[in-house]
Amino acid sequence: MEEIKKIARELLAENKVQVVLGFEKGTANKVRPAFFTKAEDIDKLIYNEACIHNIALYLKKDTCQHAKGVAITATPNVVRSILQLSAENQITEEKIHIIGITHEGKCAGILDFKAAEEFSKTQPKGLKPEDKALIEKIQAMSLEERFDYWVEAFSPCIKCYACRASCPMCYCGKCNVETNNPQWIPVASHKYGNVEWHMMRAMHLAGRCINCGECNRSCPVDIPLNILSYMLSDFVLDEFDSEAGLNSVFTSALSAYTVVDKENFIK
Amino acid sequence: MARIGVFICHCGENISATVDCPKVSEVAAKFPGVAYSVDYKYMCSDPGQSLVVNAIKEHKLTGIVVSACSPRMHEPTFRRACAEAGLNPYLCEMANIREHCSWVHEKGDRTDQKAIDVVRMMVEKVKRNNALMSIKVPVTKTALVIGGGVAGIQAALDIANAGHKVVMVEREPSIGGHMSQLSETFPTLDCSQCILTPRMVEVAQNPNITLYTYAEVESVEGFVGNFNVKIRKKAKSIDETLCNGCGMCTTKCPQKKIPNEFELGMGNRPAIYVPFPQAVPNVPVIDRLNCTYYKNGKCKICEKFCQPKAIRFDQEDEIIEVAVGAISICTGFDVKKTDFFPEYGYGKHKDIIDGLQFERMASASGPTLGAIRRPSDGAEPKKIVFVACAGSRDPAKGIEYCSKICCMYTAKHAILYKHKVHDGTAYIFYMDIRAAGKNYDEFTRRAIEEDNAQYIRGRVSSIYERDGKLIVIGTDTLMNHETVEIEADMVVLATAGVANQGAEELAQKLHVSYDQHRFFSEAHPKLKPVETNTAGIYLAGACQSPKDIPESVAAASGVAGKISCLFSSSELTREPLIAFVDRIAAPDYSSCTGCFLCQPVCPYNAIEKEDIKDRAGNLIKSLAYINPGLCQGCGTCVAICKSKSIDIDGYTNQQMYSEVDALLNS
Amino acid sequence: MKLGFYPGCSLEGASREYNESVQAVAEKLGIELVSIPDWNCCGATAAHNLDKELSLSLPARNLALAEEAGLTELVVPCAACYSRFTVTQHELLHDNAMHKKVNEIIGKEYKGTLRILNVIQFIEEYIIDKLEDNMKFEINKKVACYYGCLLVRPNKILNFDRTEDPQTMDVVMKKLGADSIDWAFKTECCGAGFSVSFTEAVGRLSGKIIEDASHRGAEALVVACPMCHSNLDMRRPAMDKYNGKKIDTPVIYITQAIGLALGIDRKKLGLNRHFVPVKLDNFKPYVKKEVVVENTQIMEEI
Amino acid sequence: MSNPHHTEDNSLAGKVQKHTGVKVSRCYQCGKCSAGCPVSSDMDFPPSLLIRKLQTGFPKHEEEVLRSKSIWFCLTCEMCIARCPMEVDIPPMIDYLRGESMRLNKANPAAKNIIRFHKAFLNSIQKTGRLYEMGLIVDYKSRSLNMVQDVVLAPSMFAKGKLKILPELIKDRKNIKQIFQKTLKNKHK
Repeated sequence: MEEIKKIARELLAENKVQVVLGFEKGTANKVRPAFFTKAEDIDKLIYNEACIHNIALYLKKDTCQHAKGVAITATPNVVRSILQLSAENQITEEKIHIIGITHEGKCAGILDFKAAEEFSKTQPKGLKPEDKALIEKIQAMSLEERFDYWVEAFSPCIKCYACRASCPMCYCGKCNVETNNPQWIPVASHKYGNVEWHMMRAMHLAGRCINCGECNRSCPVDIPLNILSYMLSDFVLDEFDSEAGLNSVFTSALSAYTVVDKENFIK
Repeated sequence: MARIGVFICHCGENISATVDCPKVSEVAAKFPGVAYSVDYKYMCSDPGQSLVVNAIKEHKLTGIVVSACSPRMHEPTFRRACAEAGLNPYLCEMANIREHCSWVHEKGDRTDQKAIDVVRMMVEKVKRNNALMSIKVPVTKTALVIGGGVAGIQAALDIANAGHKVVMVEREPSIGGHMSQLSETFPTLDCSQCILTPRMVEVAQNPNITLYTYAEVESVEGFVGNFNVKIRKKAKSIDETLCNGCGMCTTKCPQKKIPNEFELGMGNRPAIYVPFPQAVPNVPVIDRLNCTYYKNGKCKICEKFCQPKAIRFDQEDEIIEVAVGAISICTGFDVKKTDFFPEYGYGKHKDIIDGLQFERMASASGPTLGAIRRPSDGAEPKKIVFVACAGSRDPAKGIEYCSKICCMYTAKHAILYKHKVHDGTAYIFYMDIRAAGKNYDEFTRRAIEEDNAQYIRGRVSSIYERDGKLIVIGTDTLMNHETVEIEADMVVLATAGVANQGAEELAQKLHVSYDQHRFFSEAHPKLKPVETNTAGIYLAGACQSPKDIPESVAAASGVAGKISCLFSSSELTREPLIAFVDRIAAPDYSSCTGCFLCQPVCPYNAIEKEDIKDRAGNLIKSLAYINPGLCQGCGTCVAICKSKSIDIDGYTNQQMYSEVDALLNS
Repeated sequence: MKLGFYPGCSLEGASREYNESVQAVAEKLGIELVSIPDWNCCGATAAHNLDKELSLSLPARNLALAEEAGLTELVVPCAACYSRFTVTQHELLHDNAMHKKVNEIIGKEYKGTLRILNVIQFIEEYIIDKLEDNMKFEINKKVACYYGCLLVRPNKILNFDRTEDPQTMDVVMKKLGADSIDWAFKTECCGAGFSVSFTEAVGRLSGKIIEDASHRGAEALVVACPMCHSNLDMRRPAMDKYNGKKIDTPVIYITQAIGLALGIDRKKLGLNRHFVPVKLDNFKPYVKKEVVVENTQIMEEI
Repeated sequence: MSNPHHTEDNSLAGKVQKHTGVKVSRCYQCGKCSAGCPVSSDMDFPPSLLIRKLQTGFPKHEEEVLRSKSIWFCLTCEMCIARCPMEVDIPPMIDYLRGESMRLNKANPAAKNIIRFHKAFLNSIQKTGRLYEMGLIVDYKSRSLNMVQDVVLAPSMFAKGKLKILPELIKDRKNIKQIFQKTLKNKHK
């Protein structure tokens, strides 16, 4: 912890960054994301097991967008998000100083993108046992059953868009769902309108989601959205041998062609 | 407020026999926004067009729907009519009630309803059409010809003789291609070299042609009329401007035992070499992989003997950039080697050769000076077996197509063999004799009747060697499918013609499509046989599919005609139905997020980066920008864009959506 | 080291020397072969000639028994049994309905977890690396390796080596110091199951094989299939009749060749059981050295 | 896959396709199978000709196929399919034709020895679970009434320890019997 603070303090002191993105103590023993702009404030910077939120989200917010340099305390999920954002031209290496934190909570020092790629590949990606069980359950279903399952699963959605708001990959300035000429997705939250919204979101995340699970955590009605994107990532990995969040340069499975891509559906 | 005109065409009885046109017109008149609706017997006729023009003027129409045939034929006709009436031509839409209704359905209410629905959709669409201006792009009147075989030579000469500049790129040290390797040509038996060499020299001497041999296309950017091409000119280790082609270096080179590619390994060449005596240009190259100097740092004997002092050991590859307006791909083909055949010994028997090797052997300039000799011991083969369809029409080996040229060249080989070995017997195992072509069947009859070629209908199952003979085991399906065993001295496999090495990479560089066998694909198998799907890039010769010489030459002249047409004016007019990225007011400027996921999906490399900067020059945002000269309006970028920031003029999301809406809410 | 083992009927009867040599070599190199308990005949040619389900059920029973016994790898030296086993495994794993049906027929649950090895795969994986340290002699003879049909075909299922010109046995023989010749009949059929019912055909087919090998100077034929062996060894009179001459080139199993190189007693290898006497002797004592195997290059290129 | 636009094909070729997946129409009669077949000279119709007869679908030709020697002389050496350019899988097709030929009582007389041998072989397995070579030979000889052939071999085989006098019996013979009951016996009564 002290090491993280030391790095953050130095970066601010040397004016290499104008803001350090991390966590501070919140109310009622909770933690909350915090922006530190002064070296002396760094004392408040904390990192503990509760700091699971994917703060890569804020890299695209105003505070960070306007800073010349940003440091971020980055768990493996955050690192993967950063790499994917870089691959999609949303952030540049010069600006971001990654203070790596391993899955065990140890400081991994400052990671440049190359080191971050290595870090991202070597850090384990764990699924919770209950998630695994749910995936197995869904995989055992027929296609029709699966569709019905998801229609049912989406039905409690109230279209609060918290999933979108918490997702670092949902950075579009104007979301599709807000386009009203033509109106692609109905605004009201009803059974199939919900399906349309979540399907669209899942398709937009296919091959891009790094599976941080933030969507599920933020969902007030507990829709297992993380499972949906996880299964999609898995499918993309199988079909295209491509995984999001491992490369800082463009590797998107669904919009890039390589000679080894399966073409049996064309030929 | 929209004022749409609807014009229902009877197409004689083509439509009206099935669709109740007056009824459709009546219903359409009541669609919201329709100001005028009429039906007429032949809308495309002169009076029909006048009807349209007058209606536009009289009813002050803001858009029209012509409900008639497929837009392919008559959309331009009605657009012209619009323009004549002073309406932007892109405010005209066609509703296809012929191919989509009358030709495919029976007369009845449901068919009428479908016609009405189709018209309704187009009315809704045209209400949202925008006036568009056609796009003009300049044309660079230089053509790039990739490949210097007979197709490339023909294309280059035809284009150059039409007065345009040509840049020709050839991978080998000399132009000439496979045709320069051939002995005689079917069906006339005239000498291949004799007819080709003068054409090769013409290429070298034509002032309009710039020739780069030992060179390859490195990259291609740009679009029709405006390509930027980088050419890698590999180091020949020779100063071409100084070399006088005396050939002293090649005779003095101590390395003499390198298998000669031109002779397909049946002869040797030195490390500094000209591929064949008639090579154009007659400038040697140093094969650095085999040259003693490059291997051991010692030798330089060629340099010692070179009088004009043209040897340059330190020469490096050179990248040449050229601007061209059109590209012709003439990269030719290759043949499968004998090691492709497990049942014929994986190529381990020296006396089993492929057709191209036989050509070299039969050629007067070849390794045997035209004598037919067994590669193993130099003896004259008295019994020779030709195996047609070796690898072709063989799905199990992955080649299901017919290589087309083998029937003819095998008949030619049998004739040539008989002309050289009078007491020999030639057996030909074949499946079908495919000799469709002028004087082709007569030629194969000549092989059979005059030169006594023994045609056996059946395939060869295996060949093995025993006591210096090749035992060929085949069958005769015309004789009760009996097994035929021939003790042959030599076997020639008419191996399949396949796409040239590197064809796939080249196709990817040029963004043209290719088939599963890596042959380049034409834009339309019948009506656009020499065009690719990419405007300004054309195809000629066997890079498209196996072709013989006359076909290759014809295709090349076709390409030259196409390119000359393209070069006939200094500007190209293109339809403005292309994609664009939306632009909105500050501070967002566009809903584009600059993720550039659209960039790799664009088959035409049309998507560029556009930086939006503030007055101080600081970058605010990077956006996608679609180059209107390159975009072909395919819409792939529209589909991939998550924020729906890309749209296509003439087919906007709004237009498409309203069409669907009109259909669902009818 | 323990491996599952399916001897098959021939190896218990007419081709017992094959079994003996496999066992002798395995024992010498410390490999324990555990037979499938209560195994039955694989059905061979007869079953699949007359009934498909029977031809799948008989091998499936053995495979199920092997799985029950907790075996994971199964060595099947007989090429015919190996072929039946592999084809059965392939068919059942690719045809769910048939898989269910066969399970029902045999009254056992066959899962398809076994790895089935033929004798050459067994040699490649478990023996070849141990040769250098254990070889006593070099088989300094000219030999012709004969693969027959069942080791190499159907290639789509078996995926063995180069279909038309296999090399694996040649590589093993070269390792043993032999000069394995290039010849024409490596994968031609010997007449297989017609040994008894249509002996003339066997005489002709096997006759051609032995003639080509001896014509090219082979001092022995090396085989890995009991059917090939019994045809080539026992049907010599019919072959000689076809060839119009007597050929006494012996036919040995590849495991016998290995056994000879390892210095195992000839009797233990069953060499005395052959009809055509195996006179191969005067082997050169083996001195450990770098063995240059030219054919491996071909193998790598594939 | 059968073409949904076609009605069910009741020809022998159609049945072959239905039961084995082998589509005889793929064969373009190059004859490579016949050339490579080790027993084509023993056959009345070499493999490619056999297929040709199935292709025509004429009753006369189908009859010839079912009564042919060819289907019984096939050694299942798989050479044909190994070299077939069109990947027409002949061996399973022939297996099926044999079954049909037996079922319809059309097996060629020249094949009687081969069929007897197969039957004797399976008989031996059915009884003991394994092949009892001595029993097989005796059984086969008595079926074929060809007592002389191979009598020469038997004593020397015996001397070399290659023939066992007593059969080896597996324990679970009931299981084997059950397998035979559910397959072969079920169909060829």
